[in-house]
Amino acid sequence: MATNITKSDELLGLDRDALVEMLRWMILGRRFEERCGEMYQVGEIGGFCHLYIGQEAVAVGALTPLRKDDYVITAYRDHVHGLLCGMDPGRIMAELFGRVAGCSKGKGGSMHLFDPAVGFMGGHAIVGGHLPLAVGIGYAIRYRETDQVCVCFLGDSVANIGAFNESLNMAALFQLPVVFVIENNQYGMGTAVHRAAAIENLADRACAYSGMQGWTIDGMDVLEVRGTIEMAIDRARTHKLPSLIEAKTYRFVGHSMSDPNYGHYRTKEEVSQFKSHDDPIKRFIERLVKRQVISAADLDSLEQEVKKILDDSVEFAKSSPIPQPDDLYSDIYTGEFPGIRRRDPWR
Amino acid sequence: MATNITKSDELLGLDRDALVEMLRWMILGRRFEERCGEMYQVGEIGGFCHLYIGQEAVAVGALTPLRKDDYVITAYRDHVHGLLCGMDPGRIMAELFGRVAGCSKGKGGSMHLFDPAVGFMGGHAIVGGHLPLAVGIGYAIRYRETDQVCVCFLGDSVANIGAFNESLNMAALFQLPVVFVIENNQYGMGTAVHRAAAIENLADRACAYSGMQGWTIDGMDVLEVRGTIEMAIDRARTHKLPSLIEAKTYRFVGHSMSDPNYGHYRTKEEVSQFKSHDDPIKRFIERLVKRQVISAADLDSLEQEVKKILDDSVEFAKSSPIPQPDDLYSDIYTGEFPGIRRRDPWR
Amino acid sequence: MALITYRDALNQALREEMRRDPDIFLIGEEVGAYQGAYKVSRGLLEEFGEWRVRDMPIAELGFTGLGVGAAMVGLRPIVEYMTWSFALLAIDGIVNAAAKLRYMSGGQFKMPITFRGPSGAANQLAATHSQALEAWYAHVPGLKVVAPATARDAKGLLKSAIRDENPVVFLEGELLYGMKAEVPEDEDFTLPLGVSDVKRPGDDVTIVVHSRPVHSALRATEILEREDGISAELIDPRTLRPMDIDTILDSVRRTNRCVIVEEGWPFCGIGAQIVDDIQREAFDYLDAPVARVTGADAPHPYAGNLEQLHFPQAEYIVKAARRVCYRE
Amino acid sequence: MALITYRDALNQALREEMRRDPDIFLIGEEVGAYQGAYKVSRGLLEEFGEWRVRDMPIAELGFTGLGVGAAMVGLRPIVEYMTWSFALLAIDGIVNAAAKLRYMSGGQFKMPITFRGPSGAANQLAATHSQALEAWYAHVPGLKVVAPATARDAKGLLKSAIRDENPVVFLEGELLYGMKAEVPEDEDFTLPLGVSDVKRPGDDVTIVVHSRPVHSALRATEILEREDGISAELIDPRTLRPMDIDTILDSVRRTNRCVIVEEGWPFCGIGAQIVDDIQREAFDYLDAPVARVTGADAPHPYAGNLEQLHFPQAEYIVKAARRVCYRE
Ligand SMILES: Cc1ncc(C[n+]2csc(CCOP(=O)(O)OP(=O)(O)O)c2C)c(N)n1
Ligand SMILES: Cc1ncc(C[n+]2csc(CCOP(=O)(O)OP(=O)(O)O)c2C)c(N)n1
Ligand SMILES: [Mg+2]
Ligand SMILES: [Mg+2]
Repeated sequence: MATNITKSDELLGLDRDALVEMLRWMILGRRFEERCGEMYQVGEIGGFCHLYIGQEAVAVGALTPLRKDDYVITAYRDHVHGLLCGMDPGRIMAELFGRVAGCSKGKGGSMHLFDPAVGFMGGHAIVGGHLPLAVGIGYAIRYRETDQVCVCFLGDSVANIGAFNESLNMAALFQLPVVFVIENNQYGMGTAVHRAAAIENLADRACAYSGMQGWTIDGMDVLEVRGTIEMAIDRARTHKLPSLIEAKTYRFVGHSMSDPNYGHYRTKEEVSQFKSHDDPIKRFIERLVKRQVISAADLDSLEQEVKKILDDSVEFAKSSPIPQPDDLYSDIYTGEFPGIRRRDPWR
Repeated sequence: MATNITKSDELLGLDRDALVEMLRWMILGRRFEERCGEMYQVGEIGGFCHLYIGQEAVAVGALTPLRKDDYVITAYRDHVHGLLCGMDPGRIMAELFGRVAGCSKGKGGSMHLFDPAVGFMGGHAIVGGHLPLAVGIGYAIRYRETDQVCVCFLGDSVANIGAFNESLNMAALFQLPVVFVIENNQYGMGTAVHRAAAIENLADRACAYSGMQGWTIDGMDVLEVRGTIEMAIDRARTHKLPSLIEAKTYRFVGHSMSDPNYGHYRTKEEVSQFKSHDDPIKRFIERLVKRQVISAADLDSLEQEVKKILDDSVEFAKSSPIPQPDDLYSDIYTGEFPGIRRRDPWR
Repeated sequence: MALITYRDALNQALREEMRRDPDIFLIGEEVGAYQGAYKVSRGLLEEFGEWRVRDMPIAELGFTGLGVGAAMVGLRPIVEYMTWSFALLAIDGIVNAAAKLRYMSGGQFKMPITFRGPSGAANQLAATHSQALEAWYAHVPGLKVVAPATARDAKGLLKSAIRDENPVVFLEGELLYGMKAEVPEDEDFTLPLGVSDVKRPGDDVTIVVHSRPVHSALRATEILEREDGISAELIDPRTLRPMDIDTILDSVRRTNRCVIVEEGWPFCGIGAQIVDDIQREAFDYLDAPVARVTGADAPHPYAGNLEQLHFPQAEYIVKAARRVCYRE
Repeated sequence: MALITYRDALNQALREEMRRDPDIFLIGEEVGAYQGAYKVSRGLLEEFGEWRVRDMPIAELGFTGLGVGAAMVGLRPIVEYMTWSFALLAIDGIVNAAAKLRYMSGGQFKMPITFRGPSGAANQLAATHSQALEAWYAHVPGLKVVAPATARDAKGLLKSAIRDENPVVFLEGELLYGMKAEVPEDEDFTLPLGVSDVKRPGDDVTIVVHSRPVHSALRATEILEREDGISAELIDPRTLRPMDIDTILDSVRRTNRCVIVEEGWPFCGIGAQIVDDIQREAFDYLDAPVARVTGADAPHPYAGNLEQLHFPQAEYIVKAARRVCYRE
């Protein structure tokens, strides 16, 4: 069922603005994550922090063609997806810093970003846990008879978990406008895909659900991602049919900040091989330069622009206070919850 | 991936004894369940009781070719599978009666029969819950480097549950000698298969696991079942490869004793259609008579033999006492559990 | 008022609320075409159509998440479990998603979802099908937990649960479905969550009990009255989280004696928490240790006689009440 | 004796037991090639090979069942959860299968399986990754529940858990992995399940505490000694089910005052049950209500300052001890 789409060399017919916009997002994503890494090292960010470096083509290719009223949901490696939905970089950074100005007032942290106002439905830290939620969002879309779609990102490891089968079956059965995008970065934490999944291409698992179309594509080619997702979005929006796209990509950094870049499960050589020959940003820039869409100067100003955004976001985060002690007990319930502190005279 | 095997008209090369033995099991299965139904009506059996009437060809075809040291595991519709493994009919009946002479001392009941001494690993009442256990049994077989196999029966609804994906993936990944047999009786309780599963043939879901072979077969033809399972067993025993067989069958009675035979989800006509044209026992008898393997007199004596077994089993069950009050607290733990009744001075 | 069953009371609550608010929908196994495994949703598919009353595949984790996802975008799902024992497969969706999304998002989400279905034992369904796990759900911040014992409470509380903006775990009783009570027909009839109900006033001992054992406890109060002249006050908290502990404390401060009854297992049960609350806030009023009568500390056996023994029978409640009144 | 970390103590226990008995095997996510997410299984794949140390796909329900199935046919699996929060997906396998198969089969199965991994909060992992659900597991007949606080206890109890013929829920602490203690190197060193450990003797108040908060409580006892002259006895039950309540009762009968501490949520927590046991069996010995110090009744926040507030800090334990000693 899974088919490779032909590599487009026609830049998908996108105009310069659209292409530069995509590049800008990729650079913003990369630099944002690098900055997060630095902030983690200096102790401003805590907990688990999973960076997206190397995978930018997937989120950028998949999310730039979305409409403002569409929904996006993903796992814990979620900063860049949040940005692409339109979340404010400063509020994400403040969240990672654990400050009240964070999108979730510092209560969720890196793995649990949310901003329903821009359609970003999280940020979910239980592997596979958000797939059923995506199905629910798809159900709500059909319930309300709108033509929105829901794009649901998942890691390669998710193809082996129970929720995958339950969710894809329901999406196909109820004909829900959900596009599942597997970001196959070749490892689930330290486990190579073939050591966890008894199948060659994960998108082939679409075969188990009639009406579900599968695609395995080069996730380092932002235009291939975009071209594929546009077809999938059309299937969803127009025909209410779900899709399963597997974008083959690679993470250039450790699984999370506490995992070394290489070691037990992959070699230094493998990582540098990918970095030098398959960097999605380099590849896209080369293509745009070759086609004379952008110049070195353009690149420079993009980097400047992005740097400013990041500086501002760090500034914003730092200037925000940490939560008040009382916030421990707020936002648990909507409305009153009598006696919530009754058993707690000590704090 | 799923392929129909050609209907064998050669009786699989089985000799008369083997064929009569199969028929005997089918009749025993049918009559045992009918007797259970009667005993339920008169109040000797309680709880949920799921009868196997109509599906006999599946268990008989699948289990007669097994070796004594192989393992069998199934869901709650389990009486006939237990019998076929060699469980004593009297001890099953006593279990259903809730008596101490029952296989589980009256503690498990209809849905939770067990007899590991004959390789019958239950009797599991949570839909899909036993699939991972089957994988564990398969794992243990490979761990010990024996050439046993594990046959795991499941209902059609199970193809849509999470444990299905996790279990089939692990069985394929670790190359475990497990044969999964879907008993597709066309309904999961009151839900027609196509209303729950987004796929035409459930065995086609084998496509999602490399190394897994799928077959969709006529589960009303005991020899087709047996022929298929023999191939699957060979794959498992010799090549350590799992299989997924979907046997299309039909239950002639309600989902459980509390569900009417027809009504909300299927018509009276549909049920009688199956009963008159696709009864697996009738079909097998006709074939054996046509091939002159058995005569009417043989049939009669088989029925007599079976009746005697059932009368004895009911007799045995009735003669067994109900459990002692102290049994409430026995068999929870192996060994001592200090203070188990400390918080219970009332009973 | 009309004398109707607990089942029909629930059906009325569902129907009235679904008529009132088009964002409410019901999902679960066999809720539609089959009219509900226990017929609680009878007639609803016919009235509301398949998008609002939808049969689910057997995929508890999946359809729980379906509900949670729909609630995240503003719908008001009701998720039926054929029994709460099957919700063990979905508990990640209830506890890690529904109960926490509001908190983790700093209040960006409401979670107006009701999880409901029969809990506890029925008749001889044995260990996998009989659990009464209210103590688990009541343990979890972010959830509300409701367990009505009568048709009236069932209707009034289910309507409030559906209207609540928080995830509510609503525990019904299979053996209660057929029990009748007078139930207001008024569509505006609701009962507030978090308010205990004094089901029988009394002076000598306080019996706290929820869900099915309320009925055994009522029988026990009669025996105590008749045989021992003990006047027992019976309090049904009805909502286990948040629990209206004040009504219980007020009673214990009067009676000075207390027996707590529940169907679930004893260790870390609901009663343990009530004991803790009582001794913390009414220590000086207690004339005897609080006694607890619970389900046996054992899995549920199939055999009918053993299963009866597992339940908190009226007889045990009587014994416990006599003990705390020093009347043995 | 050697001064080693909790992590290495667990590693020793696993290695020694796996050497002793070829039926023991370890499964879980990243237990093999990666050497364990928290390096508890370091070196085991190399020593025992892939059938005995097997990396699992991320499929908690599936590999829990794999363990249970293997135990049904006589092997002795050890199932590692990367954290216990992920075991919510597997809880049906633990509660409905492992805990009940012996009972439902009338004693035909033994279930020698150990479920282990880090439980409770680490550093700022937020709500989905920080739960301390021991009260849930301790609620369930059929399970044993163990929660060691020190490297010595970790080694001795894990060896006993592995040797036990019953399913054991073994709760480690991610923030404990790096803590050191003197641990016997003797391969025969085990500690029995179900025996409390008096971690510090005292006369004025009994503090009952398990798992990570043992260390905050030890600090609290020092403050109480120094600042208030209060001599606190610290009892660590170590095994929560079955719980050695007698050691606790003996102490309370001497001190007449008690504070119970746990990391988990308060409602229906472990402490609630201990309160119930104490008031039931030592009612007349209590000079003050038992006080409980627990994790906050809230999901776990990410922000570092809020997360610290969520824990049962030494300071709160001091306050509670002063309260029960009427020294405020
Ligand atoms: C149910 C569950 N099990 C285990 C974990 C721990 N864990 C977090 S991420 C991860 C690996 C996931 O890999 P993949 O899905 O490929 O996503 P990637 O990290 O590569 O983006 C694991 C095991 C978890 N969060 N949830
Ligand atoms: C996890 C779970 N959900 C729901 C149930 C209730 N239930 C018992 S049998 C059944 C239908 C199963 O159908 P199928 O798998 O096709 O098996 P069949 O009964 O047809 O043999 C349902 C919904 C259950 N036992 N376990
Ligand atoms: Mg990955
Ligand atoms: Mg079926």
